[in-house]
Amino acid sequence: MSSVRVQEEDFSLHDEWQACRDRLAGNAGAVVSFVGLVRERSNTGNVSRLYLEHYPGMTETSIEQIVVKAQQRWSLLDIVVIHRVGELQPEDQIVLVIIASAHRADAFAACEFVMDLLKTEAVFWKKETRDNESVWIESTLEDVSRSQEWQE
Amino acid sequence: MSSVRVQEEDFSLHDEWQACRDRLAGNAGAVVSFVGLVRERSNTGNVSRLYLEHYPGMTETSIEQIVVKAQQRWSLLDIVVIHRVGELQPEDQIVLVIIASAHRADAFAACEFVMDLLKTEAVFWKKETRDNESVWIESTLEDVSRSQEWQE
Amino acid sequence: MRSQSITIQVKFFASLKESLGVSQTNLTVPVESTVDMLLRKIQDTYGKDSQLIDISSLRVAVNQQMVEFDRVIREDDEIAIFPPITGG
Amino acid sequence: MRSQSITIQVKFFASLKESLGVSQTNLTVPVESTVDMLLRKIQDTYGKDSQLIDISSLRVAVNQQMVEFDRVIREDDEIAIFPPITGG
Repeated sequence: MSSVRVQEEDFSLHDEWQACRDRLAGNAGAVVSFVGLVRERSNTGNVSRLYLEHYPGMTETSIEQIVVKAQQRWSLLDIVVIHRVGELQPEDQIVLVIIASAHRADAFAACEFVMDLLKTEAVFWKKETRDNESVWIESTLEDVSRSQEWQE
Repeated sequence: MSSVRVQEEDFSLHDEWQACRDRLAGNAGAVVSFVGLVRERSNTGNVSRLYLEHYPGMTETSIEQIVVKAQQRWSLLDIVVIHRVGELQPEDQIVLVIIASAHRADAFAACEFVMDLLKTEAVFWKKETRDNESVWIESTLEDVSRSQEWQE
Repeated sequence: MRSQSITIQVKFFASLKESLGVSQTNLTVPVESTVDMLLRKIQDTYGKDSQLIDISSLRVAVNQQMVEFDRVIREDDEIAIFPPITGG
Repeated sequence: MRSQSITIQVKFFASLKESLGVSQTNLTVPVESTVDMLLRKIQDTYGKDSQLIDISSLRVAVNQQMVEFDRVIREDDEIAIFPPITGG
């Protein structure tokens, strides 16, 4: 089972976790959740706003492809990915990943994998407003190298 | 910041996550949560009940020591560990770990580390009732080897 | 020579959309044009008085799949042009 | 010779508690007794008609810290005896 959503609205870890738990039978032993928050400080200054642009359709497909890769690699019972777009502020929730599996090693590895690939392969463009200047940002080298580690 | 609790009552990921988020300033970029559930099936049969015994005081200390090890090893903003004891059923929540950090790699690694050490170093004894037979169980070799991997 | 040309709709995203000032446009190109030819047409149309369109820095998706610049485009293709994605 | 003995409270957990049928007890042992001597005393007291108490399989905590069996025990020590922990 999997669910991928790209939306402007905020999400609720509680609602998604509850829905996930309702779908799970007694097989699940582990549920790993990741919530990404907008940080106040980036490498280059204080962030006052973050704008995420996406390509409706292609963005969802790019995330679904990441989900399929995770499902092929680990034994997973459920995956939920919600990614927000549009205008965000520091402390806002930006991304949610929930992964359920029988054993915790699968859920941990898959959740980290999904996050690493979201950072490099998901179709988004980000613009940061720092110190009153807006800049379109690029993937960090660290993100690219974390993503490449999974390809060995 | 850290909070360790051992309790019979169920916990709410939502409430703990909300409390954690309220404590965090704009520094946190990543919050990784783990919820462990009682599985219906173990390696040896169908589980109908799980009983967890603890040593009040020593159990909390053993968990706090794991938390300190994680804090020494990674850059963490907040850790919450709640472990249930007493009679549990399949599908019940048994353990919650929430870890917040600036960058996701720290929260993922620390959350997996805390879970691996909880499985081997936390002071609990477990009794499973499978197919109407109650048995005190021992640490699995897999748990021990996962925990030892962190010692390299 | 109408039958020798096709009109295609092109979407722009992110910094490219901002530079061009449009999110999508219709362009007429010869049949059997490649992505590369389309990019040059866009550069001719929009880039005259700006250095903002550096073709080599752009990425192109046809029907929501990333393609190389030698890809031939058809009238009903969904074409999108954008800077490299920066991820979530 | 009362001053040569101490009375200590001992807690039992898990399968050991079940085997013994008690969760804690008071035991009188000579001063300067070690954990090992205490374990033998427990075996003498409870283990007569059962093979359930295998000393080598037990773990001992004094004041909530795991100790070796040569540890000397004092009157105000909090002593707990249990099978190996199985983790959370």
